[in-house]
Amino acid sequence: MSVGLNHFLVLSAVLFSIGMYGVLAKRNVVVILMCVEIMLNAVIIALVAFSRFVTPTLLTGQVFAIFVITIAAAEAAVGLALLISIYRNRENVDVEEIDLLKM
Amino acid sequence: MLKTEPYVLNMGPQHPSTHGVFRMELLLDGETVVDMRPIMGYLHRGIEKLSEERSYTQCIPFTDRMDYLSSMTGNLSLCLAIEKLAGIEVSERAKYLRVIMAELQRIASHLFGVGTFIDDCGASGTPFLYMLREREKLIDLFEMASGARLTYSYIRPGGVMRDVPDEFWPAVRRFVAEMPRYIDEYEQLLTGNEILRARTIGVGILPREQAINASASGPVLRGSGVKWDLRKADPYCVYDRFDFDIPTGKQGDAFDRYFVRVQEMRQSVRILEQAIRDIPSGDPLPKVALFFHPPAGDAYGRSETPRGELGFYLVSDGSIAPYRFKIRSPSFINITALCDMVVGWRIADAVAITGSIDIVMGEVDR
Amino acid sequence: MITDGAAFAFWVLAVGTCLAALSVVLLRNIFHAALLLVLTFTGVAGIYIVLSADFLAGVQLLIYAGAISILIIFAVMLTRRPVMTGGFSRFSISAAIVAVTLVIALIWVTVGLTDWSISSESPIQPTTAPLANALFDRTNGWVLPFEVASIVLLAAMIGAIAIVKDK
Amino acid sequence: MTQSLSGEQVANRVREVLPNAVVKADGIDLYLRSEAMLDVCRFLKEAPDMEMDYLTSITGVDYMDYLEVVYHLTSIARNHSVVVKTKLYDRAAPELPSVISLWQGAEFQEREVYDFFGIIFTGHPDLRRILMWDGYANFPLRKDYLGLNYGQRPALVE
Amino acid sequence: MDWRDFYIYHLGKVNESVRSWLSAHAAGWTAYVVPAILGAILLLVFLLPSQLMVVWIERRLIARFQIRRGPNRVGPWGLLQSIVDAIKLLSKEAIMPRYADKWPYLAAPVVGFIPAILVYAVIPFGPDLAFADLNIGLLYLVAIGSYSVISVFMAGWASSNKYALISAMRSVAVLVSYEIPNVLALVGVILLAGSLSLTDIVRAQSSGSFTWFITVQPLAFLIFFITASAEVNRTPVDLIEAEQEIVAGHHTEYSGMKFGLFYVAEYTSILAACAVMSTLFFGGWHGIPWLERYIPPWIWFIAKIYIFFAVFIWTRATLPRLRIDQLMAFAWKFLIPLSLLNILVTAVEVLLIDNTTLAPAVWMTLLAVVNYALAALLIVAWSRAFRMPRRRSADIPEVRRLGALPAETPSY
Repeated sequence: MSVGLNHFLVLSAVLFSIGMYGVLAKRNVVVILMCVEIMLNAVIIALVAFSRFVTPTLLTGQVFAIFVITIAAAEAAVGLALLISIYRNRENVDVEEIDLLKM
Repeated sequence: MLKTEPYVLNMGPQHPSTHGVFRMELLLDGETVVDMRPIMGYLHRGIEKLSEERSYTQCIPFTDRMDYLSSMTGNLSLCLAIEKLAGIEVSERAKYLRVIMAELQRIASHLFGVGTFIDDCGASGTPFLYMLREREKLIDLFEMASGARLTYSYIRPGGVMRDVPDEFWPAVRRFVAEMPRYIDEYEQLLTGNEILRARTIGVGILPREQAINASASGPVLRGSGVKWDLRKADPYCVYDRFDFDIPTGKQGDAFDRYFVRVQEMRQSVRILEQAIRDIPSGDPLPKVALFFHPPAGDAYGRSETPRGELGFYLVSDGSIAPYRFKIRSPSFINITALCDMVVGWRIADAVAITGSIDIVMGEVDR
Repeated sequence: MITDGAAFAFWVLAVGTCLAALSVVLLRNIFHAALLLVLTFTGVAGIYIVLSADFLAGVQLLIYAGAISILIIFAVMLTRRPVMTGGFSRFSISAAIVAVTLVIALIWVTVGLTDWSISSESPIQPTTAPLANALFDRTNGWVLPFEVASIVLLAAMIGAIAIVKDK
Repeated sequence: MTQSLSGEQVANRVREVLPNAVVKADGIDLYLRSEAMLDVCRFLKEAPDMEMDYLTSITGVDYMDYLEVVYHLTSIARNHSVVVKTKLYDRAAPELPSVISLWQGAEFQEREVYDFFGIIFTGHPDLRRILMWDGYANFPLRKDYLGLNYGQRPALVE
Repeated sequence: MDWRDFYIYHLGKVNESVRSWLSAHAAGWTAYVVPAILGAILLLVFLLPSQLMVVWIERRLIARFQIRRGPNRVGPWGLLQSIVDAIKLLSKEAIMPRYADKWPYLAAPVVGFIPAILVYAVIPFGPDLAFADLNIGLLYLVAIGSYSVISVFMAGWASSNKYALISAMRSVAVLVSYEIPNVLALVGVILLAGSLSLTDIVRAQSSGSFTWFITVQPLAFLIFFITASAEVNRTPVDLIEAEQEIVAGHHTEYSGMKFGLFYVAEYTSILAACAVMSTLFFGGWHGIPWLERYIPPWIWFIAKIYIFFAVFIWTRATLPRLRIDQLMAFAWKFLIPLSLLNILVTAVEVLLIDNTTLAPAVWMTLLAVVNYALAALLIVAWSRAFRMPRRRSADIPEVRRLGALPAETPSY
């Protein structure tokens, strides 16, 4: 069975939804951050798949993927810093309990 | 930084670097030691109680097994106490032999102490084994004199067990001639080593006032800059006839304690040179019977062992056995201030500082 | 399009990655979740290789598996005691419905509705030098965005330190 | 050479400040009342002609009729020493003020004396067993340890 | 198939011949599978005996340093000692702590071992003797290397032992810090070689204009050596398993072959680090010119690996260990600035080379002199400015003494 663009798009959609479900359903901020990373990965898979199948000689998708990875790294750093700061102030990282605007 | 939760780490009784069965309960905040509690007694054999059932001479083997790295000085301390209690005179040659043995033992013990200290700083055995090379020669010398390699029981009340054999003298002369070169070698390897300096300078400071207040003795006290050595302050045997210096440290950190030990080895070589040169002929054997009855009363005899002031407080009721046999052991008292030295440092420093105090658990637990 | 061996690799990697990602979401022990996240990232790197994006696969391993997951494991460790159980919130049922709807919609739109113009050209391989040329080309490169991205990264690092630093 | 101060010599100095502290003094030892122990030690440590800054050792002795605690004090600054003793007659609950506020070195030594003789040093912050294990019921260096007669000998005659 | 290719000197050509023969005479897939298996066998022929040899060499050599004899009873010169040890490890009881986190605990040795082996995939033992000559070879090396942190972390966390946990925390902190100067030190080499492929890098070191990169990248080599020792746990910086402090670190609770796997993985990655160093800085499979004709390239390469291994043993035998905060300060305040400066200088040099008309030999000499002088100057200047932290850590709020510990002492 040959594998084409559609296979990768389905994989990307499934991974994205798994991440989405985690973001919506989990209570722990650390797990939510992990799920966001899964969603970003799903997006990059789609980008690279388009690059591979639609514009194989241009590499634009891969260039974009590099930017996405950069932003993902920045997001992880800032997100985890926020998380630790919240944990320091409230000793808790449960989203249902840190939804207050005041610390 | 982060709101961290301190946790208890049990270092010991079985741990690669606690020098025997010593246990440190460390309260840690991350890697920083917040509190420390030394726990000992795992090697407690009740020597003080056992000695009450034995004659004075029979007590001497106990001192071998207390500080098993410096049996000679342990023997010497007890014999000084017994001689003080019973008023026994010692011949000149025996006094010189005692000095020679004590100084050889000091070198052997410091070699071992410095070696294990460097090992605790993370050097994987090389300096340690270099030092064991020289200690081996010393042990051979002791074997010539006493027949044993670790538990000598050589020094007896009133003299020594027997005179040293003739082949002892060339061997000890050769050792004394060679030793300064070996000490230079250690210093080359260690004293200037940037990693060792970074690990030990300023680490585990025991200030001068606290060192005195906490009854520290030996290189720990002298490392803190106190010029107090019983060989000078309260000379026994014939130490007042020799010319030697008391090395002291500057600020009382782990490096100073290391450095004092190295310098003491040099001074011991100096003493040995003079003692070997001056030793009179004569009979070093004890003039007292194996069992004797000291008059009722008490006496405190002490000497400067490699670890500090080892004292024996003996109470006699006139019988052949001591009524009370108290050991003032330097290792035990030196760790009084260990907690203050360790708190605020990291785990690695706690190990290095404990190593720099150079405790022997046989003596701590007795 | 894609050779037999690569197709086989795709199926193994795709199933493995999805299972690992599902476990990340469903497991309650977040330390295990973090470890499986590393597996997910590694699987995605494999997918990139199937897509003949080898430089990107290396970057994926280095950045995601090597750096981001370590950061996350570090966060797990630092906040460990109260959070070892990663429970579900009260929206978990509705979240499941949203997720299932989303996956159906996405597949329907991307696979069912859209007709992608698949190019028949074979992809560039190796990609390292062409990627560099594409990024830093003088006329139609991405030098400015690249510099902006590095500034964003720097700002994020400084910001992270500023947030965590003790006041 | 460390000069051993005679008991009388020190007793005279102590009597100037604390008249009731001294029980007895001879050429070597100085016997003190147990309650006055801390005050005398403070005097010995702080008096400019004494300066006993170094606590060499604390020893417990069981003389059957009473328990005795012996303090060997040394002055590193002046290089002299003195032996201070005190007797405790209450074998059930012997009490003595702790000198840990003067010398940190007393910490382990007092714990050791407590461990072996059951002498309670009031004011010691952490008076626990040190060489014997926690929860051990006996005081092993007492002469009536475990109630055995083995090795027991008549007390010394004063 | 030309049978002259099977001459030992051109071992690398074996695979190529087999592949071409198979693609001509057999089914298409065999041309991929058979050379792969052949390559794997060759790799194992190097790795498995090396494992045993390396342990033996380390023990014998460190015994020499320590004026001992080392293992000398089992077999001639104690050569069979490692085999006996391996049998002993295999027959040991497999103990698992009761409160261990089971799956991470069991998986950790495997997770540690696989990347250690995977690194060898890209290392060229000779011309055409790389298992897979990836064009992203260096990136792959660095990426695979970061998996060892995960293994250490899994082991440390899962064995529910405080020493192991401290080791896990240290491993994350140390390896993440040392990864940065490690990668930055490689950049200089990449700039000079103009490629990420290890084979290309080795070829660049023989192409006339450049000799071995150690001549122009002394600073990068020093930094790489230090960081590599940190990553593979060698003594001055082996805080992850500092035995004097935290017993055995992450593998305190491992016994039998699970411990053996950690041990093997450690030595495999040490050898890998040696191989990378000789590839990047010491000309890979190239040998001394006038001897190169007689000795096959892969022997040169393996010899270089063992020489570097001996250097690792040498440092282990000589130096005490740094403290964790000193180690981190060393990485962040010393190694990273220096490696950044090295990249700057190298980049400028590469630009100048591209626009020069001078003879390559002249340029090379010039560069070597400039770089060595610069390296010496930078190291001296930086070590003057930078002092190892020696003070008590200031951030403890108050000395909580006597009573901060729980009152009752549990008796064991």
